[in-house]
Amino acid sequence: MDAKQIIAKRVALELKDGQLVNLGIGLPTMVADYLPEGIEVVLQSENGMIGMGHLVDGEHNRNFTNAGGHSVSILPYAACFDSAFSFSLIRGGHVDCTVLGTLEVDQHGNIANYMIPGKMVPGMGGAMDLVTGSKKVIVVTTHTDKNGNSKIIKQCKLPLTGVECCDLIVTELAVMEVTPKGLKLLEIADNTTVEEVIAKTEASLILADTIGKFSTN
Amino acid sequence: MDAKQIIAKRVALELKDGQLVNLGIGLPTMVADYLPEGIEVVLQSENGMIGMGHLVDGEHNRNFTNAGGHSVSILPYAACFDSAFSFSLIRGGHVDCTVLGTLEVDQHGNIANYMIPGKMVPGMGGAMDLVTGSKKVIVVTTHTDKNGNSKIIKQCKLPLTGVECCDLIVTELAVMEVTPKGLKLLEIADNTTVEEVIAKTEASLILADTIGKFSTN
Amino acid sequence: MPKSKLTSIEDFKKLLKDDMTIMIGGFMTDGTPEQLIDAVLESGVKNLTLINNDGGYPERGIGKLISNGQVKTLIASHVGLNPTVAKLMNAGALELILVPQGTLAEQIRAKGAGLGGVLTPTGLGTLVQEGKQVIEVDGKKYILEKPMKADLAIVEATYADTFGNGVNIGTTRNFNPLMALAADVVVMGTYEVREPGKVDPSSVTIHGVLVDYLVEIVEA
Amino acid sequence: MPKSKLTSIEDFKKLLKDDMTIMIGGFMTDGTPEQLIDAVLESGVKNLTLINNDGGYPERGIGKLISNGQVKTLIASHVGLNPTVAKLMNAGALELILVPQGTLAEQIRAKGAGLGGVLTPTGLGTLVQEGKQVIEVDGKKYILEKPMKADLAIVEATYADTFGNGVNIGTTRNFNPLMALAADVVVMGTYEVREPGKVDPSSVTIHGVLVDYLVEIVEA
Repeated sequence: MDAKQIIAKRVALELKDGQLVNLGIGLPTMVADYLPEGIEVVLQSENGMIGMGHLVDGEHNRNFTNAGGHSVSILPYAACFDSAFSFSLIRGGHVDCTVLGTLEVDQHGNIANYMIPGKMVPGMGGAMDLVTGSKKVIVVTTHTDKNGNSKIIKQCKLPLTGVECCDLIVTELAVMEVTPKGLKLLEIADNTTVEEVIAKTEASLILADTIGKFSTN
Repeated sequence: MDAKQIIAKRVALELKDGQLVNLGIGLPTMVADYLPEGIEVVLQSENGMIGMGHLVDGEHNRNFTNAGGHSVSILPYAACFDSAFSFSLIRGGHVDCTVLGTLEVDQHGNIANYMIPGKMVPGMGGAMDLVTGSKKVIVVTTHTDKNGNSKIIKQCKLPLTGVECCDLIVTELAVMEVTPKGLKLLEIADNTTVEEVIAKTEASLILADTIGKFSTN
Repeated sequence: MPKSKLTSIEDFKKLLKDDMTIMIGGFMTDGTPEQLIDAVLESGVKNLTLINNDGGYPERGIGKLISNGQVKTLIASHVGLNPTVAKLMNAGALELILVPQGTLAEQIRAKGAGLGGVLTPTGLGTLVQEGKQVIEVDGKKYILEKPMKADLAIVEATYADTFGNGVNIGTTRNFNPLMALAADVVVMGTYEVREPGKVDPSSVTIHGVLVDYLVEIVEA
Repeated sequence: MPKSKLTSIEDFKKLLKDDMTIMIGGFMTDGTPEQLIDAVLESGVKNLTLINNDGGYPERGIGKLISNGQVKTLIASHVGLNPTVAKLMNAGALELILVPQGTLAEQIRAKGAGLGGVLTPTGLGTLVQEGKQVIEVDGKKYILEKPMKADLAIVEATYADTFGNGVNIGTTRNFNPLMALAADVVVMGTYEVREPGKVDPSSVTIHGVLVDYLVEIVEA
């Protein structure tokens, strides 16, 4: 599997049967494809739907779309609502878990993923509400960028999407929990070593008593 | 006509075609029966309906009721909603006019109609929101109580429902506008005199340049 | 497919405890699931704090629980049609907290929506303002009204699927959708249970994702 | 029976003026009445402030108005799928005000509901907090977000009666019902006009009492 697939598969293990989950655009959406047998989650799409199914190919059906504007199928228990209700669910703590990508994430659980001043300003969309209101916030990212620099840093430099809001960081190399004392390394991929993970991580890592391994295939 | 009918008929003249109107329980509800030919208003019921029709006799239909819990008919353009939306309409200034009864009303436009400490505490229901948010607040009352005491007083003594919120007071004897300078007598009933109205009014009255007459039959 | 939330009235009773704060949907009992009120009555739990638009009638809706002495505190906007409330209040046997109807709706919604409160002009200069922060925004004053929550919400849908997606016909909607957002546990009574797929997704008024238990009831 | 609100596209254009603030429903153009956007385009009005969830696409939805240079300020939560926004911003030809999506919804709703503002935890400690009051309630901090209003709202319903009671199917609802509450004048585009009585009162998502003009449109 490639890095994205490894991450999606590992994140899928965090989700529990029946949970209400919001998956961001891109890699997070892939998580739904790796849910273990017997685990079904309820997907929320912040544009106004619960019970979202899969992307629909072919002709655009404007009546049922995801937050990226693509047509999706709906499940039998689906229900739709307006944006105020959608974010009542999100801000009000009714979403059990959100998975989102990021530009930066640091050892305090800060996330920055909505703008690079002077370069790129896509906007926060629903992300600021999601990281504020979801019971569990999982950030997914490759462990390093194209130039080999760590994506898991000591302190975010870009404008923040959320302050100390991230609970868990999952990369293709490691699973790290944000704790009051710092970033705790819980698991590493089965094709790496603790030493390699530490070397590729700018943030300080606290080692869990037992560090587990997760599958890369 | 009796006092209530006289009042209801006069209030009906204040309503304009197409307005969204909320009529309180009791006398205010009667206003709908006296709308002049060609004038149709849209009735809101704060329990969650627009396009309310008339009271329905016979078997209770719990699906369509008014704020008093009685079954009502619905008009073809009716629509229903929850209490948060209902009061968004009310507080948000979407209701053109509300007509409500009162225990006390004074020359400053203060209204007290939801409790008598130690005696009676029915509660404000939607009245506090209605007097705050409606574009026009019309208070209806008999001019005097059973003992002949004026109901139009200088200063409310009971706990207030709303502060300086009343725009117009209609009794079986007079139509009075609340102005920044005080209570202005605009019209009197065709069976009374300005002197009688002044004598029966505790509040100070400013006389309009021309005082009109309204019908009592 | 998520598991069916269909539950028996007997199992619903097991959720009830003394001293609970319970939100109950309905407006003058229309939209109140009468059979679930009966179950609370039978359970005998006491010292309850009830949140409802009104006080119902002495023999109908939440009024039955008040008449039966199970209620310590009632939070409502209007109790004029239930003389038992006044009687118990005057006897010191019931605490009544009056809240303007629109404010009650916003406070419940605020809890459900994760807001710290809302600023409303309603009640300025009245007893309602007492003990509350007044905040000025652009030269206008508003009362800061805080979120209102409950341990349990008892709501009604005219019909619903087994996931808990409910539809309220007409004026039975009132506080039901708001209360479903604001309580730790939500129980919905409904007159018709349908399979998922048999409720129009665009017409749902109470969302299944908020509902923990569904009870099939009959009209009283 | 209240008068029909049915209006022609030409009459709709007469409502448009330079410098207007316009709320436009839709989410990535789903739920945006494309034909009414075209009418704004044809009218040539300029210096507009637009409020929308996003920036649409360069050739679809409100993006067309941005591409055509008619927009001075855009208030939105996300513009990542319209590169023209970034281009115009960097050239100093467009002001962009980013608002978290849930906050945008609440601000519009707050205006429509007559609230002086809402307290939200969203955006605390970020750029979003800048210049705003922070209010503490029971030991927790919240940003006071003020109501947001507009001169005109352009909304969409899948079908509607001539009184303006509209129903949104599926995810076309999004900001449409909220914007209809918050603008001085509300114009609704719909794909199917029905007689009153032919829309289920319990399924209405945009309420006719808020709608000033109804325009029959076709899918783009």
